[in-house]
Formats: sequence, C-alpha cells, structure tokens
Amino acid sequence: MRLVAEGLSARRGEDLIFNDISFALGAGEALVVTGPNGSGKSTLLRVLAGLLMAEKGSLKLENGPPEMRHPSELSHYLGHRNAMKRELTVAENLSFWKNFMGDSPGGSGRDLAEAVEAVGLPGIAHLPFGYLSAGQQRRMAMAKLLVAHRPIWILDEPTAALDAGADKLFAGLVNAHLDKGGIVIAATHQPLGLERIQELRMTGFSGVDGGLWHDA
Amino acid sequence: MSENSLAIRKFSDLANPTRFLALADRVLPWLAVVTALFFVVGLWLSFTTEGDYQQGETVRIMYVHVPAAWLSMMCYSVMALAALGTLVWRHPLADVSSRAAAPIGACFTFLALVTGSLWGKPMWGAWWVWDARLTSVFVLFLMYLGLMALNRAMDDPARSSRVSAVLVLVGFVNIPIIKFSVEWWNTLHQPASVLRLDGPTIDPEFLRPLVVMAIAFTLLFFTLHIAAMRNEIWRRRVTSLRRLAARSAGREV
Amino acid sequence: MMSHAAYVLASYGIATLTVVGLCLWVIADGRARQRELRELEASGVRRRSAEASNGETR
Amino acid sequence: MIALFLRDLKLSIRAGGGAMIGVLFFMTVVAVIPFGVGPDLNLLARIGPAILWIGALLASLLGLDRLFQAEREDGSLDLMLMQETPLLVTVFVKCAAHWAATGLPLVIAAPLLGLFMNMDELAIGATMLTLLVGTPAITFIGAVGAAVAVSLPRGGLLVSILVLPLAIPVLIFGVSAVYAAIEDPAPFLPPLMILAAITLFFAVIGPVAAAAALRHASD
Repeated sequence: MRLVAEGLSARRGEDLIFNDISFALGAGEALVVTGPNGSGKSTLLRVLAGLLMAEKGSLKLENGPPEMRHPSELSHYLGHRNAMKRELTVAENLSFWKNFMGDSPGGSGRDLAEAVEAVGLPGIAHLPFGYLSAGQQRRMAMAKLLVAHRPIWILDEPTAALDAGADKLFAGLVNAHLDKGGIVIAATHQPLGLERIQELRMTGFSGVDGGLWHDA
Repeated sequence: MSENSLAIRKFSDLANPTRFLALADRVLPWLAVVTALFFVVGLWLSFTTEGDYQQGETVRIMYVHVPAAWLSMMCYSVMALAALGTLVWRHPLADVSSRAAAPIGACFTFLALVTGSLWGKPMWGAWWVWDARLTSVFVLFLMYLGLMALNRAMDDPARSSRVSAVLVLVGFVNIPIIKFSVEWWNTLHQPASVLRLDGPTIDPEFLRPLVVMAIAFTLLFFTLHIAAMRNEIWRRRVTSLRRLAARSAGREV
Repeated sequence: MMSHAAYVLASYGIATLTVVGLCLWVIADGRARQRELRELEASGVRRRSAEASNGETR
Repeated sequence: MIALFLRDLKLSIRAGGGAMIGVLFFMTVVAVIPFGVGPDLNLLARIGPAILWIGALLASLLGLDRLFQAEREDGSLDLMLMQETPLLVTVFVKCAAHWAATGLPLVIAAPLLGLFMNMDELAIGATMLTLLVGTPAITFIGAVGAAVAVSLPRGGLLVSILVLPLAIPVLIFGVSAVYAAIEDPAPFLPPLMILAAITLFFAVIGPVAAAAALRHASD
C-alpha cells in the first residue's frame, strides 16, 4: 500500500493556503508535518482526510483495496475536537464509533477494554465522557483509533493536551501501528519519537495569488 | 440569639444527608405500612358508602379526585418551601427535596386532571372545559413538567439548584389562584366544600371516606417523597464518586 | 339517574395505575442507584472523609 | 446504522436532550390558544385540528437546528463525512432518530390535547393519523435547513425561517385531511394519500439535499 500525493494545493474561501505539496508514503512510514501557526498544516490534513476539496493535484492510494472511492475511507482523522459526546459514557461513545465505522479490509479493531487499557485509562470507561479531564478526553479519543481498524491515521496536533507520560504512551501506539504496516500523517510541534519518518516542513504560501478577482 | 443559632445548627444536623438516610431507613417501612392501612380503610369506605342522590355513583370519583388535587397543590407548596430553603439557608437537602417532589407532584396533578375529566364527562357533558380552576391546574401540570425538564437539562445540581428554586418561587403565584379560582370567578367547577372558614358543607356520609382517603394520599406523598429524596441523595453520591474516579484514574501511569 | 359505573371504575383504575407506577419507579430508581454505588465501591472508589460526613458535595 | 439510531435516541433522552422539551412546548402552545380565542367549546372544536397541527409543526421545528450543529461542534460530523457508508444514509438515520425522539411523542400527546380542544373521537383519531403520516416530512425538510445553517453561529432561528415555508404543503394537506374526515361529503383518503406522498418525496429529497449541503459546508 502506498499513499501518493502530487502537487496538492488548497484554498480556504478565497485564500490560497498552500501550493504544490507532494509526498509518497509506503506501508510502515510516517509523515510529520511541521511549520509555524497558519502555515496550513491543518488544512493539508483536512484535504488528505477528504473533508476539503483540493484545488489542484491528486491524492491516490496505490495497491489499496480496489472498490474504494477515496483514501479517506481508509483513514482515521483525529482533529482538534474529540468527536465524543459528553452526555454518553466513554464505553457508549467508543462502541458507537466501533459499530458505525466498522473495520477496513486487512485488519480488525481491538475490543473496547483492550483499547482503553492501551491508552492507560482502564476502569473509567463507564463514566460519562464529560466527567473526564481534557487530557483524559484526548486519550479516550485516541482509543477511538484502536477500536476500528484503519490503515491510515491522520492526526492533527494529537498530543496537544497531554503530559509527558501520555506523550510517550501515544508514541508507542503510533509505532505499533507503523510496525503493522500502517501509515501515519501527523501535524505536530512536539517530536513524537518515531522512527522511519519523513518530515514535511510547511512554510506558508507566500506567492502572489489573489485569486479569481485579480490579475495574476 | 445564640439559642436561635443553636436551634438552626440542630436542625441542619438533623438534615445532614447521612443522618437523613439513616432516618429514612428507619421511618420508611412504618410509613409504608400505615399508608397501606389507610388506603385499605379508605377504599373500603369509599365503595361501601351510598351514592349521592344528585350525582349518583360518580360521587365516588371524588374520593380520588379531591385528595389528588389537594396533593398537587401541597406538593408544590413543599417545593416552594424547599426553594426558600435553597435560596435563604442554602441547605443542600432543600434542593434534594425540591427535585424529588417534582415528578411526584406531576403524577398527582395528572391524576387530578384525569379523574376530574372522567367526572366532568357525565356531569357536564364534556371532557374538558376551559374554566379558571381547570385551566390553572393544567398550568400547574405544565409547570411541574417544565421544572422536571429544567432539572434534567442542567446536570450540575450545584448550579441548577438556585435557578430552579427561583422558578419554583415565581410559579407559586399559581397556587392561590387555583385555590380561590372557584370563588373569584364564576365557574362550572363546584366550590370548596370541606376546607371552609364556616365549617364543611358536605354531608358526613361523604366526608368520612374523603378524609380517610386524603390522609392516605398525604401519607403516600410523604412516603414517596422521602424515598425519592433518598434516591436523589444516592444519585448525587454516585455522581460525586464518579467524578472522583475520573480524577484519580490514570494518575499512576 | 344513571350510575356511570364505567367512569368510576376508569378513574379508580387510572389512579391505581398511576400510583403503582410511581411507587415502582421510585423503588426501581433506588435499586439502580444502590447498585451503582455498590459497583463504584467495589471498583475501589472511596469517599474521602470530608465527603463521608457530607454525602453530597457538588 | 442501528448504532447511530440508538446513539441519537439516547442523546435526546439523556440530560439536555430535546425529547421532552418538544412535547412540553406543544402542550404549552396548544394550551395558550383558548386564552386567545376564548373558551367557546364549539369554536375550539372547530379550529382544534388546525391548532394541533400548527402546534406540532412549531414543536417539531424546535430542536431541528441542533441536528447537525451538535455533531459539527464536537467533530463527529467530520468522521461521519469520511465513512464508506453514504452520507445520505447517515442523514436519513439521524432524521429517523430525531423523529422518533421528538415527533412520535407529539403524535402520542395529540389525543390528550384533542380532548382539551373538545374535539370528538373521530377528529382526534384523524388528527393523530395525519400527524403520524405528516410529521416525518417536517423532519426531513428541516434536515435540509439544518444542514444549510450548520456552520452559522446562530442558525436556530434561520432554520425555522427557511423550513416553515417549505412545510406549508404538509400543513395544508394534513389539516384538510382531518377536516375531510369530520365533514361528511369530502373524501378522507385523497388528502391523506397526498400527505403520505409528500412525506415519501421528502424522505428521498431531504437527505440527498442535506448531504450535499453538509459536504460543501465542511471546512
């Protein structure tokens, strides 16, 4: 399996956020997207997750399952928000996503107890999600990556609310995913302590392109 | 002054949740038994006494309808007192009491409305008329439901207790309106015949079962209210324990 | 004068249903809360002493 | 998909959910009417079906704006957009859950309010039936409005304004079916069939349009 992006560029509204981004990731490889605030890291990840249309360029999965329409269907996306309901318990949240997302071909998700154990928070899955602290909520959102199998993980600032111990734990999860032949794309300020990474440094687009309403 | 504050401290000692639970455990079985006894006697009386020459058998509906209507108002008065306790003395049990009373009050009000409707159909020929008494009781029912919805919507009792207490007190305006609506406005509903300044006008034949049923319903209310308060205290313990569990989880990692 | 027994029976029936339903709800609610408390205590969560003397904080 | 249905149902029943609020609003609106038009029982019986329908229409619009907004705010919508299951199926299931939590209680509460309006048994039955057939259409139309207004900070009022005009046909045929049932010469079945057709039509169009709007609203 190989994820190839060629000459991607994207707009938000009128503004061209980035231009001509290309990379290729094989199984077991990670891409770490770095760069200052506003350089378009989040936008790039949302394009990769299929949530934004790319202005130009293409994103293809080579040697993937044939019947799939967009790589996003094989991706996990962990954005700034956790996609968990405060009113439901952690277990209800996780089992909903496990059922709703299902597993991609070529693997199966872990069951709830295992996933909660893996993020280091066993024994509180019966609590409403809203009772947890910000760091605990983030870790439970990571447990979501484990309950449904997806070969590609797209992570936007995954370790933002986490302490050092949880950072290490998360790096372990990502490494385990890579060892099993997964692909990880992460935007982050902190070093994740990963091996086999490519780094993509976003500088922010500074070229002159006013868009439709101006002369080039 | 010091006596007064001592009395208040004693009162709040008694109303301390743990003591309340112990007290409730001791009182509830007895209360339940006495309630059941009163209901047995009340039901027996209400089916053995004679029918009214004017209203026929339907007078028996009165033995359920009138106590339920009384209780719907008394329950709200209890809630209003509890709301006062929440706002003035900031007593934690007052909010528990107010919350526990709302569903019970809603049930009794529902009962009063339904039995009144069943009594009205043969007497007036309509299930429902929009006169002052009936309408104000219906408004009371809506208020109970609204308070229940409010209590559910705000899951943090510490914040919601004040808000709902204010609403309960504002809504208390409705109680005198219900009580005196039959006298202030000329309505289809018959005026009060038991609780009057110049003594009851009702025949003792009907008064006896009515009083027994009223006592039975009142006892039932207190039994259920104490049990529901106990549930509410347990519910809050569960909540605080869960928050504690969430705080202490994952520390050792 | 008609006896209207059906109306009387209906109102007593509905009253019984409502009251019994209310009682059952209160009992079931209490059982469920106690079970939750037991589960929490079994899973090792303890009230601190301050909370033990004052069961409902927050 | 059943998981989504159950989750939405749970959410609307748990604290802060809108299931009970809708019925309460319905009851309050209907209870207010007699104060406005006066307690004339014959008049109330005549306008009762129309009032029940308008009350149900307003009550079912009440919680609609949160249908997708809540999902968007916590990021769940992103994940729903990414899945292999077509978005329109997801939207359809969410609508069904929303209707089961808010529309169905309205149908169940309608007979009680019908008694208050002094309507006879036939009129109450007809109103219940038409509400049962017609309210899903309101939910499906509302889903389009909710999807269009999903990214607006104060979309609630806008959703109502967008949806109300579209819901007028539902109201027309719902009320006319009830009156056809009460007043003898007019046949009951044709307006009911048209109402059912409207519901089926919007059950298809609504999710498609809402899904398209959601795709383009994501940023």
